[in-house]
Amino acid sequence: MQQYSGFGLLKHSLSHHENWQRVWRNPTPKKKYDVIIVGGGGHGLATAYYLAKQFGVTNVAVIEKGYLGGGNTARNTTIVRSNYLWDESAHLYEHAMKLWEGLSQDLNYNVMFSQRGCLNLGHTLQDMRDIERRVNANRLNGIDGEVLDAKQVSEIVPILDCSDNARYPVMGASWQPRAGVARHDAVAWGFARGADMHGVDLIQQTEVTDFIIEDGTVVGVKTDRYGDIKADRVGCVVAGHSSVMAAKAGFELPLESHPLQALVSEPIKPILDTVVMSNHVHGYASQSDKGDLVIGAGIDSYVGYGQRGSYPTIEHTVQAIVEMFPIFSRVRMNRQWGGIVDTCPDACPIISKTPVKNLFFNCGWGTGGFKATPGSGNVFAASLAKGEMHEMAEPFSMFRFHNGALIDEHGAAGVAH
Amino acid sequence: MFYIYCPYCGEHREEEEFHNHGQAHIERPADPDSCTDEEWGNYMFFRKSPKGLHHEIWDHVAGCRKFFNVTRDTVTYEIKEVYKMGEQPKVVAE
Amino acid sequence: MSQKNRLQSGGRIDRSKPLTFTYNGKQFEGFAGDTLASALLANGVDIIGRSFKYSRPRGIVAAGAEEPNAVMQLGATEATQVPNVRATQQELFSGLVSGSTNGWPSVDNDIMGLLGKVGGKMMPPGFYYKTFMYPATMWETYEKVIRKAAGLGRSPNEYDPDTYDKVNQHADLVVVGAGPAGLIAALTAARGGARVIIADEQNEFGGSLLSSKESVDGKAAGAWVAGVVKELEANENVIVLPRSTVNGYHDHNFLTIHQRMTDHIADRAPNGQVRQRYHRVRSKWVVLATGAHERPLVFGNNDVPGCMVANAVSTYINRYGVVPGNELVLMTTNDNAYRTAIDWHDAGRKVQAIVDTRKNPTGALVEAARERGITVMTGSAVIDVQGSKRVTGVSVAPISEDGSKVTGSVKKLSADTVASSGGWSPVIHLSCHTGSKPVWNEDVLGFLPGKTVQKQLTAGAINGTFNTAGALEEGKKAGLEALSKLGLSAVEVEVPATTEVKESKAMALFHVPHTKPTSQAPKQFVDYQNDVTAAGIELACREGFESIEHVKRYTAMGFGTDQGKLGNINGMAVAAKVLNQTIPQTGTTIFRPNYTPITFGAIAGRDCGALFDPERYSAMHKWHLENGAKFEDVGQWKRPWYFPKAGESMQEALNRECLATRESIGILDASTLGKIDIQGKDAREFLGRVYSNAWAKLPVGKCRYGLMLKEDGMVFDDGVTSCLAENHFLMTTTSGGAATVLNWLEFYHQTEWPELEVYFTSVTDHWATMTISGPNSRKLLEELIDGDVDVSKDSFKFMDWKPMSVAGVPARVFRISFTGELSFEINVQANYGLHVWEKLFEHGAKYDLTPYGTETMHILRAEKGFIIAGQDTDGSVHPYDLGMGWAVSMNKPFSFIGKRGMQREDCVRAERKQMVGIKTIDPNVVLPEGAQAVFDPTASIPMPMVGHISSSYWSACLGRSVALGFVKGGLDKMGEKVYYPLVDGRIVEAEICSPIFLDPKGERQNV
Amino acid sequence: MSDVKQEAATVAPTVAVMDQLPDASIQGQSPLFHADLATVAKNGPKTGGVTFKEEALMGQITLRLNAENAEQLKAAEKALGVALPTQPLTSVVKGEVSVRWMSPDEWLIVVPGLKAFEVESALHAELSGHYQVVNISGGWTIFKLSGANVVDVLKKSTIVDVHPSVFPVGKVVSTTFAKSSAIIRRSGESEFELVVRRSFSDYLWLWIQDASREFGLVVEA
Ligand SMILES: Cc1cc2nc3c(=O)[nH]c(=O)nc-3n(C[C@H](O)[C@H](O)[C@H](O)COP(=O)(O)OP(=O)(O)OC[C@H]3O[C@@H](n4cnc5c(N)ncnc54)[C@H](O)[C@@H]3O)c2cc1C
Ligand SMILES: NC(=O)c1ccc[n+]([C@@H]2O[C@H](COP(=O)([O-])OP(=O)(O)OC[C@H]3O[C@@H](n4cnc5c(N)ncnc54)[C@H](O)[C@@H]3O)[C@@H](O)[C@H]2O)c1
Ligand SMILES: Cc1cc2nc3c(=O)[nH]c(=O)nc-3n(C[C@H](O)[C@H](O)[C@H](O)COP(=O)(O)O)c2cc1C
Ligand SMILES: [Zn+2]
Repeated sequence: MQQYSGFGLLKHSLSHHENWQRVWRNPTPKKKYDVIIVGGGGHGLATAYYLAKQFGVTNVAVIEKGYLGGGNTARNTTIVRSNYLWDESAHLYEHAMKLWEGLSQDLNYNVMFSQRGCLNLGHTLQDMRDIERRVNANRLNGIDGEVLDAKQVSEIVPILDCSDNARYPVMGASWQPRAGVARHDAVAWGFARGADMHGVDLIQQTEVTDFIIEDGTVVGVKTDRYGDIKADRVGCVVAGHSSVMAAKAGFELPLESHPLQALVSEPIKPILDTVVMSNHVHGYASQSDKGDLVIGAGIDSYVGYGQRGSYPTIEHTVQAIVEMFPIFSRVRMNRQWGGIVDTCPDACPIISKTPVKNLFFNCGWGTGGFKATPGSGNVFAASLAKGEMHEMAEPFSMFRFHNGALIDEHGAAGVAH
Repeated sequence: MFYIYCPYCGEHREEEEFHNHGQAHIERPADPDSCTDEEWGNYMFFRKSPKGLHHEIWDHVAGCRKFFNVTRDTVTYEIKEVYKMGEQPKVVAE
Repeated sequence: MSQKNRLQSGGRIDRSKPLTFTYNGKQFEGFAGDTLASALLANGVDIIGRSFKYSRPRGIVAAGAEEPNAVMQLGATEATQVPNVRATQQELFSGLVSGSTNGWPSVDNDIMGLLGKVGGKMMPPGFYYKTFMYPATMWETYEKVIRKAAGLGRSPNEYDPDTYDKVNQHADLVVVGAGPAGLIAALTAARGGARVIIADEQNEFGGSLLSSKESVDGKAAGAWVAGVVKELEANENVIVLPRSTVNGYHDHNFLTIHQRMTDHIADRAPNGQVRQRYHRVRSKWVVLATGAHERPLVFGNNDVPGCMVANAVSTYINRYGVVPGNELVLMTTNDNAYRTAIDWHDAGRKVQAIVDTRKNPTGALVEAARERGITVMTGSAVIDVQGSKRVTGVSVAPISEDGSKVTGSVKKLSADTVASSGGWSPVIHLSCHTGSKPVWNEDVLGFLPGKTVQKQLTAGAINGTFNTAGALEEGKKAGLEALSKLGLSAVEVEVPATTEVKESKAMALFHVPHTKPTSQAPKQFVDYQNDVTAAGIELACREGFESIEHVKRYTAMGFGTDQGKLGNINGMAVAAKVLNQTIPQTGTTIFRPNYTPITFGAIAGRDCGALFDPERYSAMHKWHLENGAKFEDVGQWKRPWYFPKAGESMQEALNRECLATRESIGILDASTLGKIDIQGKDAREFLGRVYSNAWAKLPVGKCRYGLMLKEDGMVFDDGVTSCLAENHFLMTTTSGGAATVLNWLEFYHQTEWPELEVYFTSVTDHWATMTISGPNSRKLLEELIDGDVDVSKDSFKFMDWKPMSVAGVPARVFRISFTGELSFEINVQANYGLHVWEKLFEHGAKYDLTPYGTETMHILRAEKGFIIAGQDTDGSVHPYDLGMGWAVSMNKPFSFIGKRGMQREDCVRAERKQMVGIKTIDPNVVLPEGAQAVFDPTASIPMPMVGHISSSYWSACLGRSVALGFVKGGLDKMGEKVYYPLVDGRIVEAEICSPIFLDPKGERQNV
Repeated sequence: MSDVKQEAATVAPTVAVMDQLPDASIQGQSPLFHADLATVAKNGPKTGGVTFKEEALMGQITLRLNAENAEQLKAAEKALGVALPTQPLTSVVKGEVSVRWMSPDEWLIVVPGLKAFEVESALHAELSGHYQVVNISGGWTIFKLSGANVVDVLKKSTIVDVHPSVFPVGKVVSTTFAKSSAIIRRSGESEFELVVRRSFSDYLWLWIQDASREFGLVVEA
């Protein structure tokens, strides 16, 4: 197996980089797998990776209708943090955070996880109450966090307008030093490469068009390119397409798929070295290692599968950014795009059994699932391996929308991220 | 950005004047008290989110403040028809 | 010599208007009509920057929006810095200050360049994913170094002194691009009476005609253009927008246009003027006449300054009177580019050779070149160039007919300029923005606009129609079609005559072969800005990044500020070749807005600073300002938070305000409360459905508090609703919830219960509301009432309302209390609010009438255990959780909103978190709001949490802290201990108690 | 001063109506009084592309009824002296009374400030069945914008098309205006009337000043 290292790079440069091995194979699918993962986004690939590596289930296929990591994984603003309010979600996101912290080494692939810290700004008294509540909860859950006042915020990000002249002056912030960003594509590729190395078949450009269900039990999937492929268990990890897939399996989910947009500035010299988010003014930004400001917009109000949203959403975001960072007024916006996010009424994911036996769904991450990628994959893999939900996934059952045990994270989820 | 025909104002207006209220034709159960948790949960939370034709409610909030239904393609974003509350769609998925 | 490359005559520049500017600190001269790029070329400036990754010297390659290299820093002052301005699009003005964005210590002598040379080999695409992982602790250090290299230009670090504007436009037709196709389309539509907007990103209309020597209508093309523009400008139904980029095409024919108003005059807008204007356009129809971009060819060292796109060279000669070199070699796959050699020759400089990749070109232009004695080498290609800071020579070799390999020996020619043309790529960007997929056309050798659901027409070079006559013909057709779609009648428009040139067939060649394999050949750049080479793309494909989107993401091709306008198609061709598939099979990456980058400030418009969000004021706002109020943002409202007196701390002010209210009388401006006038015979029934409590029997003259729940049973708003008359109610809502609640009522009425006869009208702004509270409030009120109204304890009871005249103004007065004191809420028509308010102070002075704000209001209500929706509720608590079961009427006939929801399994379980009072054992400790409760503070982390503090204050009246909070099963745990471990390490011990800290029997308000 | 409506001697009052105005000795303060327009008008420029005037302290009444109910329409006409416009987005003006279509079952009536109660009472006197009359005079104010550049300012502020071909004199729309809302009526070729909410009026005034700066703003008091 080809290991990556600086030395390897040197060696390959001597042979004009002609001898690099493929990062993953391009296999023709087998007739049957132990587990089929539908959806080759970060979560699906992470699930496959942990299934094979940690749980020893290697007869696994990931079926992706487009290119690996081309869904929301390709288009998110890459913010990683674990400062969620309720125990259930805090534990899940912190589980992911711990995995992030060793991920590049584990995968032998540099996902450029950059723990540059994240500020969630407060602009009203209620914001500050919520921040205080969340940070207190985080600390008792073993998650790093601090409550900062406006002066401390301004020391961390001097270019932020922390003056009283602002329409909504910054009153303070929560600060999670271990939070940060990662290179989204590399995360998908690193997990894909890792999964492939452990024998997982990655089937790209192949759409799962239906489930094969016998007596209420899923026994495989239909595909547009390779026909039927059998499986003992199927994990559906298709983010924005979850409702579409659920409909094929004959049930509804408490989800709606909405456009979520983002945009980048032209690359500029490093000027913003933390993640800054504001629920109230409603914008957030970080600067990528390439220099572009990566800016997340709000979610559009309607169901949309176009991977694009409405223009006013972009406008409001840009207003917020200029309001927060007046010096960016003359910087220019390069590109905007959209993803399709599956939003859940309580802003928490669904990691769950379904009305169909052996069919599991991992979805509903909405505007904020990138940060959970390794954790989500890890607990989902554990669940698929056993056929029983991992204890961390247990509270995220889709059936909580029947019994009422919701985990409302709107406050912590706040602006889309 | 959508340009939506308001059936009450009788002209097209910009999306910014409207509010999306999600899936249309969800009726509140006539007798909630006899619903099971599952039925009630389905009513409150479980939704169609089709890729293709979708019937949804919009509200002309900044205009006449009336709610109405829209049939829209969720991929191309084309609006196929608008119709008033209480009416049924003419354009429906196969 | 200054302007050594400037021709004595010709071009569209004004030689009588010299302009001085600086580049990298050196002063130069150009002319009005120049771009920064043409002026730099005129002055013989070769190197305008260093490349991003390898730090190679780079020069100007193109003349328009597609330029990848000439990305400059602009601005004479710190506040007016603009990063990444494309020199080819920046008009020259006197005093312009420019600099290159990369290069240290200077672009000419760059140390990173050396590193690039050495390290370049170690930096194939994606190299950073393969290294810097070990040891894990070093990553942060590595990352710092990586980040240092980031970015092109820099952000200013001072605030923008300029203003920006936004305009909403509506049109029958937007024409994008004012080349021949666009101009005649606009002219046709305009003559037919359509409302037309025509926009072009360039300073002048005319498109490619501006740089061509063609004649149109028997005159110089420019003269024809001027005539058309004149007619368009004179038509009041036409908006003519030069310097205006249509940067995005959105759904339902919505477009955004970025107009630069003053960037060609100075880097700061002249006083009173707007720097840039943003047009948000809704158009019934759109004609895209955006032309085409010429593709350079990909060959060895094709990034050395002096390598340019053929048509750009012609543009510099014909439009700007600049010949950007002395000795030209032209490499082309088509006839059209022969014009460049001809232009160069006619400008009096040497054409070393035309290197035509085709075996047997025969068109008229080929002949014209030969007639001029220009050497034409056929079946050959420039496989690489020599030189580092400027081309010094080229290697030419014969190639196979399919362009796949070099077939003969290499010959060297001397040259300082290499112009290349690999054909033209239609500018289909806008057409793709709304999700339309482009289609490859084998004749055009380019992608054309695909099927779209937008009301879109296309004309000219965007369709692969690469001649003026054709462009004009299509433009007219589009104009006529638009008229017909718009229901307007057709008009006569004559298509002007043009000179036609017969061209022979072009060759499909993108990546020029080399004698060495691509991986070993000199670097062949595909995307200049991101230093993406053909070898890099091949490597990506070999490694398994086979989707063109993977190629893009792995190599960064097309990620730059030019979005790959020049390089993408070539990159796709390279990928197609390695993957052994066709270009259409390979496909394009997705085109997204913006067409070119857009200033953030322009997108924000005037919605910044004071206008970022409305500030809403009550009728008494002026008084609050004059009386030193500190304000709190509540929704968009500015509400008085507290009223400090000179020298007072916030806590001191609050103590004073609280004591004054409890001891004598305080006054609150409560105007911001939402108010809804409800009328109709079914109003009661409706209230009964949307509130959790009963309304059927509320008598006229009475008020009642209600909780509003969502279907899930969770509290979302609350307020007092009064029965004004049998069918008439006044509902109040929280200040922040007013609009939501009104919408909620309308939603249920219109969609669920249209049969109920009830109307709702917002009267929030209509009534000014002031609450006087405290033992002396009745006395004050009585003094101000005109006439004979009895407000005594027995005739004006708690939760009564009465009409009366206060300070001469008709009022509705409500005896409701949020403080637990004797209180009167006085409502008057808002235009008289300030009058009554001031009168209250006039008369209240003797009682030390004290204004208080939201903070004191919060303290006073917390002492009484009253909730604030939104502070003590968070969408996850139902009335029973709040200990407010008294506000739920479970046996109303209609299953009210929230009833079923709160009976779900999880909502009726024991041990839910319930709201209680929290008394710290040390009365002096005020718990922070948001403190988390635990039963066992010695438990290890993660420590089981059992609730949190939602409200907490110092109570001056009680001389101790008071708090409201949630505790698991709290209602059954009165008197038990609970602990609050705080971030500062303290653990605060407290006792669970009733939330009513003061006057539990409610005697104070019943006086 | 307080006067609860008696539909008939035997029927209990169903809605509460009251004359909300004090006597003339008490001066009301319109929503824009913070801006002290009188001084601004005195000291400001006398010519410019845009002219601004607050029509302060007008009487405003919301009327809701069923437009398909001919009897109600007739009753309203009788009370107002002019028929309700039932065509969407239209308005009528007659003498001191003007009526704007707001919604299929809603109209905004503007009358001189002192007339509000009179009209309100007349409506109650004439109407029967299911309807709503609400005096909202304190909640709104009216901006008059006119001048050669009035359309330019509107185009910066509102997303509706104000071109005369689709927005003729007399048309009225409720729409967004800057980040607030307004009921916009074209009252002349180059004259528009904006009915805006009281609490937003300072913001809107600030906006209008900013948006019309380039054309020159004349304030009339
Ligand atoms: C603009 C934007 C910004 C965001 N910012 C952040 C952020 O800052 N931080 C954060 O934590 N999260 C963020 N998110 C959310 C985050 O991107 C997602 O939650 C996360 O990427 C979901 O990962 P996934 O692997 O589940 O989904 P995806 O990456 O979307 O993968 C799902 C895959 O399933 C495939 N698929 C669908 N249907 C089928 C089928 N029938 N057959 C085969 N394959 C199929 C799709 O092609 C896709 O590749 C953002 C999202 C967006 C859109
Ligand atoms: N012979 C050839 O191979 C060849 C190739 C290409 C073009 N041409 C010539 O080009 C002309 C074609 O005419 P045409 O009108 O189709 O194209 P054009 O190139 O003359 O005009 C297109 C115009 O659109 C503008 N534009 C492009 N995108 C824009 C945007 N997003 N916003 C604002 N403006 C934008 C450009 O600045 C340009 O002025 C003919 O004269 C033809 O001879 C010839
Ligand atoms: C974190 C991040 C940074 C990005 N930076 C850039 C960039 O610098 N330049 C660019 O052109 N696009 C950038 N993009 C956007 C992508 O080009 C692309 O638009 C996005 O991944 C969505 O894919 P699509 O446009 O192909 O649908 C970035 C995307 C993300 C998620
Ligand atoms: Zn309407």
